[in-house]
Amino acid sequence: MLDSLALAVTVPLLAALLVTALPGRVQTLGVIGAIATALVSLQVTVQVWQHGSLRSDPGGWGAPLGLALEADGLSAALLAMAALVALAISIYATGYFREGERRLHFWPLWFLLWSALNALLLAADLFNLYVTLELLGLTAVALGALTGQREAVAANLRYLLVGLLGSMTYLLGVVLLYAAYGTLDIALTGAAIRPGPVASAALVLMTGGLALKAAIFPLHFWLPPAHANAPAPVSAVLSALVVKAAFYLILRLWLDVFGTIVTPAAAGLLGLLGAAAVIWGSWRALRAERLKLLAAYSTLAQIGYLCLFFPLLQATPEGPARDDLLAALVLMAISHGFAKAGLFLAAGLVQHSAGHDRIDELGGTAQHLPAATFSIALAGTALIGLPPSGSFIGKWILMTGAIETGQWWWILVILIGTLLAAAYMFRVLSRAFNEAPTPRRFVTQASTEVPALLLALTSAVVLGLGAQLLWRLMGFGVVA
Amino acid sequence: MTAHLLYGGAGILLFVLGVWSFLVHEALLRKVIALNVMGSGVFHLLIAIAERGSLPPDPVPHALVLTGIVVAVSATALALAMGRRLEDEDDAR
Amino acid sequence: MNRPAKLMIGLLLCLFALVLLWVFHAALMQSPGARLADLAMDSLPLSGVKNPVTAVLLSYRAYDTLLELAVLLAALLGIWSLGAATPGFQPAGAALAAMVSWVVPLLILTGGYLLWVGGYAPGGAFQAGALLGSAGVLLRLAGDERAGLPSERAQRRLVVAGIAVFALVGLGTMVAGIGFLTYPPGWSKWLILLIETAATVSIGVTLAAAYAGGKPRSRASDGATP
Amino acid sequence: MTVLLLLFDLVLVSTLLVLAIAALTSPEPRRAVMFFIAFGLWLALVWARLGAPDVALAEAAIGAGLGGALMLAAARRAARRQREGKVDRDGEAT
Repeated sequence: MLDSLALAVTVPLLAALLVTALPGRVQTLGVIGAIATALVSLQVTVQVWQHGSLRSDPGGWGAPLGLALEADGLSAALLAMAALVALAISIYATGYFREGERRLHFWPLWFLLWSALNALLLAADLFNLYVTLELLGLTAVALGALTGQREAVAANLRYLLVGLLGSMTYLLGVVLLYAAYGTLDIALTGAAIRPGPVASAALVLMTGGLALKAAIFPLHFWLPPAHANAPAPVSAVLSALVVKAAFYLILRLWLDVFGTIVTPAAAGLLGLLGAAAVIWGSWRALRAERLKLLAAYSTLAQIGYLCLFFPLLQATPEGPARDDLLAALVLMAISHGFAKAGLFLAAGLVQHSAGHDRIDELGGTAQHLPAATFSIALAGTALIGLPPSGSFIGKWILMTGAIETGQWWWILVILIGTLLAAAYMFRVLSRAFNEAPTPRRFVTQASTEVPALLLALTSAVVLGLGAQLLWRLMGFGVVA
Repeated sequence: MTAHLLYGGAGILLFVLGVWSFLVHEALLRKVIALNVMGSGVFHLLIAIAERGSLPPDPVPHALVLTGIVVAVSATALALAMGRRLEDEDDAR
Repeated sequence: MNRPAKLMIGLLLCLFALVLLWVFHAALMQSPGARLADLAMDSLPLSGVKNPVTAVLLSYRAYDTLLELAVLLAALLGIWSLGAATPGFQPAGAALAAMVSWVVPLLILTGGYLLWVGGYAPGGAFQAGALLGSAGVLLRLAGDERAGLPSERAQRRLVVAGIAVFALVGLGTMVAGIGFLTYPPGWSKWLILLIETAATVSIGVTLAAAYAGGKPRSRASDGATP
Repeated sequence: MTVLLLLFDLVLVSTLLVLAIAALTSPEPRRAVMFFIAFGLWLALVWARLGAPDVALAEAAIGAGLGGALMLAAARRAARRQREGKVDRDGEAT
């Protein structure tokens, strides 16, 4: 009897131990470990697809005394996204960190981060979530500082301190809940919770702490320098997965712990912050001088879109309409994950080839790096939300929901954000194509260019066409 | 009841004092101390709620605090090492 | 930061503290008392140890502890990735050296005692590991650049040993069909002791290496480094 | 008797808070760390009083002991840099 949930956490953990203990074979072990981890993660998704939610009790005690691992449609979808994105990043990293010291440092931390990510997505216990958050935070910071440049270390040190402030605040919320309800299990706490000062304070503390980690406006100040200065594969994982994990946690808590006590005002506030993030992030992306900085600001905007779903979810009663909204949220999060990972990997190729990533001087990139330019264009399709990308469907359902709940003002925000996104993506592409593209070879270094291309292609085409599978995975009726 | 409020209240005050110091001081070491005091506040709150009610006290919060202490010292070590790296670079210039 | 801003932050935080105190008071009022405590005590005979805190750490919530060891490892790997350790302090004078040569074995012995006693009295892997770690700190203060630790190659193996044993025990019980980290009855005491022993060594080495503050420099006596 | 015990608790807690404030407000790095270590040890004492000897032991060894040792090394460097005029009193590069 194999427990696929526990395997999804322990396999990357063991891979981390192996690459730490045997630094001589780090590259080979890294590829094997990445494939094994992706397989066990996808195994969880397949089982959720077949049987619905899964739950396992490490230690066999069961809640409330023991702690549990749980996978439902939401976590299974994100787990699959993380597996595919992380596998692509791993293959890219074999080409990116080809030799030298940094390779020895990258792989162990990378597998620990992957393990933390899977553990966070599967956790069903509020304190266990705190431990996974810290593991994720420390590994992300260490990986982000791997270039060793002063800006990178300084930016990631700030990220570390802000992250610790966030997780301590989260933990205080957990302690208040434990004081009042005597349990740490998510489902049991959600069943026991009653409206009152304790529940409200815990909601504010936990959401606030996680908002710092998810870089929700106006708590986003640390993100652009930390993400823009990390090595390309690390930027990709930070933007596509790590920030998303903190956001997932907010969503999980609002649905499963605080579902009964969230007020329209609280959801509206989160929506308002999301709207500000969409406009501010897109605007700064348009003004950014460097490609990686542009990508980092665009992440702020994308997190903003996800926040816009909260007021609509709150206002929509249980039923197919709410299911559609929830699935659309996940679809947008996944599309963005693939698109942003692809964009950062392609930006890394550009930076490597041109020696810089200043947007104004990208002339002729298309000529030298056709595959990277094509990846940027495809990722741009998903970031703008053009059909047939998954974010097109996501935004469409978001706007429908806004009309149906009478909150039409969010549509304005979405339109402005989309126009700005189109502007910043076309700005990059117009610079890249300003010389006649006469590519000699489409792909020059397969191990780095193909992963970027596949990620971008998934975000722009596959997710849009295969969106119905997501509804099926989450156990909802197929969208009309 | 009064004693629990006293001890728990001290935990909350430590947390808030830590937040205050974290926000107003710039130097890395002071921010690290502030974070550790914040953490100690939360841990102290856990110990205080473990003790109420029956004897012997609730072991679950005790174990959580033990875990928390190790996590806090790990983060402290990493933050200070990063700070030292920055100082070394400043000195080399 | 200017004065008015600091004052503003102070005032807001005072308000924050008052609200939190009120909330905590409310939490105490509505609480029916610690419910998990009784459950934890009732299950104690099944856990294989007599110290309830050890039971929580290594049986009820063992998975938490596994991830916590990973956090410690992540911090050390992060520190190593930042560069080589700084040179140690000047070699200690005769008096300090004599004291250190007495205290270090004492710390290691006490660590071993705490590890053993953790099954039924206050103590356990973390306290024991911390004592081993502080022995390393003392050695470094006395002038040993590498805090008494072996070569980098050996250090890498020692720091992963604790998690490796922990995770392999978990996988072993899973493959045996009882479930991840679920100890078979009768075996719990020894499996917990095995995990704790490996964890103690790893924690001690990790803490001492973290104090050394960087990747270990190689010495001529190490032979070839990996 | 209960009043006396409450008074005892009050003294324990107020000493704890005073030590914390001293650690947080003293501008000299080494002194701040010294106060922090004292705070950690006192906290361990309070936890022993609250029936948590395991955690008290860990806090004294790990939180105050090793955490303090790490900070002390950082404080020694900070003090040296202050002396050499590389940074001002707030630790900002000059």
